Amino acid sequence: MLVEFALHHAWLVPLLPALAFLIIVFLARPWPKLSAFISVGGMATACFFATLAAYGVFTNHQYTEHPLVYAARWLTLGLPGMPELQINVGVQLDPTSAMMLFMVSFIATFIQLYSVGYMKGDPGFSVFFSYLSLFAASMLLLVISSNLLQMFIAWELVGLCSYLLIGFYSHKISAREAAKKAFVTCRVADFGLLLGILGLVITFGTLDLVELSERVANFREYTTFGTMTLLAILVFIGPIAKSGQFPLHVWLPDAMEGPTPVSALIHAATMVVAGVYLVGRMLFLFHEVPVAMDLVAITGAFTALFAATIAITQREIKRILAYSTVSQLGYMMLALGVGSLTAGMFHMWTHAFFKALMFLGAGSVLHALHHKADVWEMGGLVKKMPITSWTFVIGGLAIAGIPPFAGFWSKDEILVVTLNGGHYILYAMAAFTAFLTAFYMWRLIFLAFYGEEKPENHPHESPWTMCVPLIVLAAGAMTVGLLGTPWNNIWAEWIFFGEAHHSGEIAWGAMISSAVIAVAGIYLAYTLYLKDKEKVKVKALAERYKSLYNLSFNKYYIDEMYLWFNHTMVDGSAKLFYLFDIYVVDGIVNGLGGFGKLSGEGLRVLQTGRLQNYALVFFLGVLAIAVLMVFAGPSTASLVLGGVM
Amino acid sequence: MLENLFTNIAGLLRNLLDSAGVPPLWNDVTLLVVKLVAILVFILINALWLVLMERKVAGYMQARIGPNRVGPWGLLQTTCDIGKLISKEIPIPKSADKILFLLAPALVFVPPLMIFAAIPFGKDMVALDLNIGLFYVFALASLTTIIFWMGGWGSNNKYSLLGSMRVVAQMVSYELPMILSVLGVIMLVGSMNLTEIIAAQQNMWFIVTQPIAFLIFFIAAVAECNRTPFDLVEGESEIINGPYTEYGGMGFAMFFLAEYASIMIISAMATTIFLGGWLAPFGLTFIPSWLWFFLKMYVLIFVVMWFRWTFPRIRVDQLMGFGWKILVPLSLANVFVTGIGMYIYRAIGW
Amino acid sequence: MEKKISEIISELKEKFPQIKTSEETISVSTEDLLGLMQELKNSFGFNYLTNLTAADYPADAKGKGDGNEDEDDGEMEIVYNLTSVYEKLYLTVKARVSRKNPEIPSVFPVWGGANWQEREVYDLFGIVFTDHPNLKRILLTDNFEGYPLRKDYQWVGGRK
Amino acid sequence: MFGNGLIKGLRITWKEFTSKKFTVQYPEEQHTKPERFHGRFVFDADKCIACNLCANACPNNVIELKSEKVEKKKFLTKYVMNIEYCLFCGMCVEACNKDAINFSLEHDMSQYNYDAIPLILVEREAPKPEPKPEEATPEASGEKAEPKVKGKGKQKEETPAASADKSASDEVAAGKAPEKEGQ
Amino acid sequence: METSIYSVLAFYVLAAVILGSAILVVSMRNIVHSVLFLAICFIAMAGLFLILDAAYLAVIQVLVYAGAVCIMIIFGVMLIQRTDMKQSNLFNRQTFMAGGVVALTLAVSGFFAGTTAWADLAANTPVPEDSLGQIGQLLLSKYVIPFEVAALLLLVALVGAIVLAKEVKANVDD
Amino acid sequence: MLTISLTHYVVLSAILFSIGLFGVLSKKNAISVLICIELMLNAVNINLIAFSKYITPNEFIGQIFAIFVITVAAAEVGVGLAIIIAIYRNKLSVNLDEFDWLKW
Amino acid sequence: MLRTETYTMNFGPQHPATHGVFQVVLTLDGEKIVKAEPVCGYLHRGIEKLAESRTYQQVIPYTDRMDYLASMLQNWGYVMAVEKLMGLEVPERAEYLRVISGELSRLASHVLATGVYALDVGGFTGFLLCFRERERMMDLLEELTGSRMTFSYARFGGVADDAPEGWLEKLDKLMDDMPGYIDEYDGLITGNEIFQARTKQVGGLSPETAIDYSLSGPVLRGSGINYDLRKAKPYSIYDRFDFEVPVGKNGDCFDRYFCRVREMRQSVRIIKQAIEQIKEIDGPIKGKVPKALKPPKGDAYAEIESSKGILGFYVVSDGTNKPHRVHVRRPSFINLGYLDEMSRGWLIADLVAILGSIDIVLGEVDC
Repeated sequence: MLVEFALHHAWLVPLLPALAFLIIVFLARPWPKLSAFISVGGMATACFFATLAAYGVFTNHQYTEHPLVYAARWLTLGLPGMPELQINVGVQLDPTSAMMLFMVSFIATFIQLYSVGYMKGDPGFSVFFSYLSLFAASMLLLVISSNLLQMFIAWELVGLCSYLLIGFYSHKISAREAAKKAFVTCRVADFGLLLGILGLVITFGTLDLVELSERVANFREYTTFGTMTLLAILVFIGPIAKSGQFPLHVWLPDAMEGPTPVSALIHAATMVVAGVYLVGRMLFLFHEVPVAMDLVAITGAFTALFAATIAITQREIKRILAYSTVSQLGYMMLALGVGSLTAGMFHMWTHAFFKALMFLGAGSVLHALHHKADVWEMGGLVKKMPITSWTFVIGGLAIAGIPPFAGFWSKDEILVVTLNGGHYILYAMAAFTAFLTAFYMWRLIFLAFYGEEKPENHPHESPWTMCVPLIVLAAGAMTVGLLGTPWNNIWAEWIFFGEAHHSGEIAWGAMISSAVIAVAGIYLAYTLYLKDKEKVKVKALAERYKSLYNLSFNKYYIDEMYLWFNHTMVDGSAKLFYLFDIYVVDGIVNGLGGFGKLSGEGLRVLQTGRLQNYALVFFLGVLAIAVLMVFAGPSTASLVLGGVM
Repeated sequence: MLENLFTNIAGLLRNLLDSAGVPPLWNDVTLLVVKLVAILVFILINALWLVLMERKVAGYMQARIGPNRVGPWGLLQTTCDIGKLISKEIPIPKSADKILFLLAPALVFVPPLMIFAAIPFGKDMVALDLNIGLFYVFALASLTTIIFWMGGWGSNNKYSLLGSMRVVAQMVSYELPMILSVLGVIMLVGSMNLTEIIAAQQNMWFIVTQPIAFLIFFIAAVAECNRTPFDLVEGESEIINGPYTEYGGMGFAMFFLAEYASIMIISAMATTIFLGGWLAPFGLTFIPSWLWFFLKMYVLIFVVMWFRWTFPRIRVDQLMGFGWKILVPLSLANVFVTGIGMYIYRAIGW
Repeated sequence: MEKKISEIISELKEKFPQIKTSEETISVSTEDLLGLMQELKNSFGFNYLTNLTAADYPADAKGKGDGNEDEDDGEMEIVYNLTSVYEKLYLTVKARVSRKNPEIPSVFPVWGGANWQEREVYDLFGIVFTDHPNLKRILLTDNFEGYPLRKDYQWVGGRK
Repeated sequence: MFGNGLIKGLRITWKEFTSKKFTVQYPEEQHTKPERFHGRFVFDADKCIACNLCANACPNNVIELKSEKVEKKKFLTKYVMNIEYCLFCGMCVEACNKDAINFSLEHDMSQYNYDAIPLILVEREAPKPEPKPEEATPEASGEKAEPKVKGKGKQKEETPAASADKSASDEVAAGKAPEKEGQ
Repeated sequence: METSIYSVLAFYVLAAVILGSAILVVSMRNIVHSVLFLAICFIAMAGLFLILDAAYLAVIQVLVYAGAVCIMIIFGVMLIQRTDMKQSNLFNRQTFMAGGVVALTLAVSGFFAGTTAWADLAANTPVPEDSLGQIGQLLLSKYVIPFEVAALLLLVALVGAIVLAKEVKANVDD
Repeated sequence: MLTISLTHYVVLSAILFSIGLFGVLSKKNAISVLICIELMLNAVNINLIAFSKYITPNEFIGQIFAIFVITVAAAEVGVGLAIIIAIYRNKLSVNLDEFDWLKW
Repeated sequence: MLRTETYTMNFGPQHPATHGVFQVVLTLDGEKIVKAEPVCGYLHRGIEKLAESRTYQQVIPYTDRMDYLASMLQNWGYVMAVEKLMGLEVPERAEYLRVISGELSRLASHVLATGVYALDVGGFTGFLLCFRERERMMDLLEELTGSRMTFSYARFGGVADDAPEGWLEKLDKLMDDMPGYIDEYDGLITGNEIFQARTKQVGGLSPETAIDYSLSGPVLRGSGINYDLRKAKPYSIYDRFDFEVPVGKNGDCFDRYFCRVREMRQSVRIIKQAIEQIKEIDGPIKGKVPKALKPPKGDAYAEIESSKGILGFYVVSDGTNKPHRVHVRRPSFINLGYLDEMSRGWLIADLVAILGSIDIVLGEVDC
């Protein structure tokens, strides 16, 4: 009965964090502990409901075919000559959204718990929790949206929270800049998404996902293939920025200026995958347009490789993780682009666990080292911070793709579907990315946790509120992948697009090769960074390929390119418009003004400035109109009045 | 027998008039007038008695015994006081606004009288059973503000002016949480009829289901009738006596008695809305319903007095802050929580 | 650190050679007064002006002080009792003004506590404290005539 | 936290509400007054030798005393206290060597008329042929136990105090103290 | 529905009170007295609403107009108190002109009021008993957007009034 | 003349409106003008409710409209008074004759 | 630029919260105080002038009438000054009696101050309950001296009378009850949140200002200055008792008030010790005093810690039996001198709280 209740009241899940947000903002703000309690409590309750709802969905196969949708009428818009557009607010529960609902609320709960320890003593403690709650609320709203407009609202709310949380340390200039950057970048892309949504509305006349998917399937009744292509690409622009795809990925690494739990929650586990989720949700649209699919796949693959090459040279721990995130998001996009919702979502699912784990681990390290971020300055932390280190290592194994950790299965799934789809170049890129991933991630681990201890550091293990999430997530990173092993692919039975995957033959070759690639990457990292105590080889390599190294270290100068573009193009055109404005527009306006001024001088006498005088005349006018309307009839009156006007 | 004492009297009167051949409409009007007069007399006598009760309570709480000279246990004390006050001259300050100055004490009893007409004192004992009874009560209660203000302004005294400014500010800002707190009850009952509100408490008093609302209502009500700790209006150590500073004789007495009348009103209201009105608890129906009503009312009156003789007075900015920053959000939250609770209650359907 | 009162007095004697001293008491002229007081507060920690009052010594009165007696009208003496709150030292400073022209610099800039005390002395003795920010009558009404605590003040009225 | 102190206050008032009252119903029941109570003066004219010590000790000139000379001895003809000015400080009682003036426990001294305020203790004509006024015995000196001892001591010093000049009061005031050592 | 003599009587009495106090509101020389007559006018109007079977509006009228608006105006009067209170509410220079316009307005509107044939359905359709519930239903369904807009308006007015009337601390450069 | 028809109410409303209008046009005191505006709004309310009763007794349109009018009136008084107070602080006067800033 | 207008309001001389006949001319902006000008002198009786025409002995009753709430201490201060002038010795038993009666008087004064302060912030019950205890003390003092308020108890070189039979036991009983009573005040007044809200952070006074303005007593100690003459310069026999000096922290109204409450407990301690010790001492209650009280020419200044602060007597002798000049350093008067600055920017209600926390007695202010 409780499951039933949860299923039919899934809107409670976003509502509870939203309530927590309101309560904290309006009532509990002066009492940090109370705020944290409300926030975590709200989140935990939401997680409870989400778990129930997910349980409800995953025990009932009917929802895979027919999502559970219930909605309330919000607006009815009607324009003359067009069919009435009804906009609903509602909940759509199918396995995909149920999985997301569970994942987001679960991870958010633990990250909030983690934040209790991490943010202790911060002056903005309560505010931070209110933001986290608001974020969770909007993300969950996004997940359960049954409707594109609702989803877009949540999408923007999520962006707002991201902005608030990145800029949380608003006393730091870099944080403020990063927040602005994230906001602006996302806005640029959201414009595309908004256009796409509008286009969909105009074309198909509905915003409900279910209805839309039905109509899209028969899109030729409504529109042409060209339009569809355009729409698909427009819709894809939104996820490009939100999920940090090339070339709009630039905000994501900078977003690490926010507190670490934020990085973990937003920029690794939940918000950034919103784009992937959106693409997954809209896969029925992309599916109709092969060009768009290819675009998605290529963007994903390129982003994955591109980000991985940057990550190998970065020095800051969170930055490495950030580029790794970008890279993994590229993986997911790749999977979606080759048409496998299963693989994409599966990677998203596993990635959420191990990446959140790694970010939290990084946060724990930073917390212990008083925010010293450079991995070269760490070392040997495993002795002082065993829990953090070992959980981090688990995360590293998972992301590198060592069986049987979670990342292996999902990554393997992606590689397999890429290969099966016949995208060999993409496969090669993905495989190489996998190698790089293992390399840079273990580079990080070897540098930070092993090797010699640095005497100037005095690390210590973090409090229990920080350790418990780490352990739980580590357990997750070890096990959640088992849902989707090729032998018993429960995952694919539930989450798929089109036809359900049948766990048929096992692609042993791909599986073994990806494991080997991972091991190779780790071994390379081991030789370069752990065995070689003086790091001679590394330095020599960097010296030898200095230009390449610099290119990678400076992130291919993409930020600089954007800057240059802004400076030259935008400023130049602005100058041009300025001149036009000064001479042409102002000239006209001033000329008219001069005329007005002269005539005004003449009429000035009539103006007494006294309100009651005006009112008097005004009422005389009203009387005149009334008399006119009655005695001369309304049409004459309007004629006369029209003349006066 | 006792239970229907008053209804029987009313019925008797009606029959008497009927048999005398009075047309039914006039009959109604006569009865209404009789009821109203009875209420007026009741309020006045009760207010007199409450003054004595206040003095007794104060005395007892201060290790004294209070008035005990006039009549047995001092029962006639206030009567004598009123007699004295009536016989005194009402001094009118030279620069006072005479119309307002004299009108204010004359009008001050009108709103309480009209409010009491709508309160059910017992089973079938209500002079005016209004559909929007609760709202009617609040509407009339808000009128008192003007009257107090008239007195303060008319006195043309700076202390009075300050006092009347405080009256207006305080009453306006505490009316809001008071009404909002009752909203929860209205939601639960689905009606603003006081009789129905009482009937809805047959099983459980609303003080159980709406404890926060009761608290807010009671605090705001205490503030509404300017009692300690919210007696800034007449805070004698600050602004002497506020709006009544210049009043003497019967003018003062009217204000004084009106204060007790308003205490009675808020206690009666709280009883009706939250304490089950005339309903007998634990099935103790052998005590007549109207007696229950008065019992509950007097308990609340005693609590109000108890407050007065325990608490210091809060400051004017704290008063405003408390009203706007704590009570109003709290009452809004209460409405919200009540709504959610009702929804869940219905959704789960216990 | 801690100084005996006698040491302080001898130190003062070096700085202000004109002053007359006895045990715990210093007599000073009106010119030196402000300088001495500032010195006392700033260098010796006499941060607390306990008491400030005056006494009238007319020429014909018996209790005429031991000061100079060439003024035919006598003198008035202003007495300052100083305390060092932290070091628990006590010192009395006396200054004399002539009755004909009773003027003395105010010590209000040194101790805020002199404010009302000087007003009181002004009110009852008529001694003018120059540079006092608000030298008005304090106990008596503004239109009161005469200075009641002077010995030559004649009071009219009262019970027979 | 908020509310605790309020509830505690309510509890205390409730406690007072139910506990014993302190009120004394004045005219019916009265506090017992201490022996030393400074009430209305009582005067034993027989003891008085009209030495004027009391009048001089008085800070406020309350005592109005007249005497005539009869047979070498002073005879008290008038002893009026302008009680409206009296501070009830007890200086006169302390000054009296003969224990002639004393406080009583009578405290209600309000009068309806202004004229009635002065306390006329003695007002009489001086007798022409005066029989010798009897010396007060210690036993009859008053209702207090304490002054008995005082009276005895005072008799020794009686003679020097006979003159009525101002310095006498000082002497007596000072001289009274050692007597008490004997108690 | 039968209109009894009492309701006719009540109408005339209330109309007289309303008009009389309204005239006094305008003609009083002391603004405070004006406000008081305004309150009386409002209360009488509440009575009129009762005759018109609009009990809810009658109560609202008392609560909002007599209880809040009047008090707010009183507050305004108090905040700007002048010593010459007795001459605080005078007529201005265009009084006669205004009188002319008003007479004209009255003539025109009276003419229309008198000559229009109003559809009088009252005789056969009584007002439903549960008017309050129905108004509530309507407000939150059919008229929900105006309702919300009104709420917004009130909020904006609240904020605006606070901002406007807020005491401005003396600046340093003042 | 024993029934009260709609005309009665309309005429009453017209007279009340005219009184209010007269006040608005001819009073010096800004607050007084505000008061008179309230009178005019009330005149409108009488009309609305009378129409509601006499023409559409089952639909309550007039009553709902009146509710909105009351809301608007409350807001108007609040803002109006705030403006008057602000002006008063500037000019130390509420005399409308002295406010001729509406010209340039 | 928007502006507001100020107006003047006469707070007193007939006002319930001025504790007597005292006026503050307030300049107000709304309810906020812009300027508060104290006007005192309504009760001025010229005691200093009167003293010049009285003998030394006759001045004692006049000192009663200054701080009539703790007149025992006033007597004591004056007597001490004259004793210092004449170099008189005081017998031990008399010193103990002075300490006991003086502390009892201080207790009575503080009890009243506490109660009146409760009344000032609106709590009437606290006021009357405090009177209940004060009544018991007054009864005891009446038994000792014969008067309820104007005791005139001290004499040069001693006290007027010895303690009557059984008096010390009664006093001991009262002192046993006293902590319970004080707990009651703590519960009813001190702990009350409304009371704290009214007094905490109100009328703050920094230690520097407190010293600069010569404030004394609980007002000074409330600001955190540990300066109590009984400890700083132990007069009489105060060095024989074990007690503490309560000191506040923020110098706000609450601290000043709370200093008094804690001082009451200390007074109880002192009295209990004194009762213990006086039982051992049997001796005269008056020292050897010359019959003609003519102090030598010269002056003397003596100060004691009265309930309101430092009470100083400056006595000048010209060799006759009448003082040439008597000046009283009245703590209430000097403490009141800072009222204007202290109350600026607060509300009227705060002025009442501030005035109450200074604990003035108009008889002393106006002298």
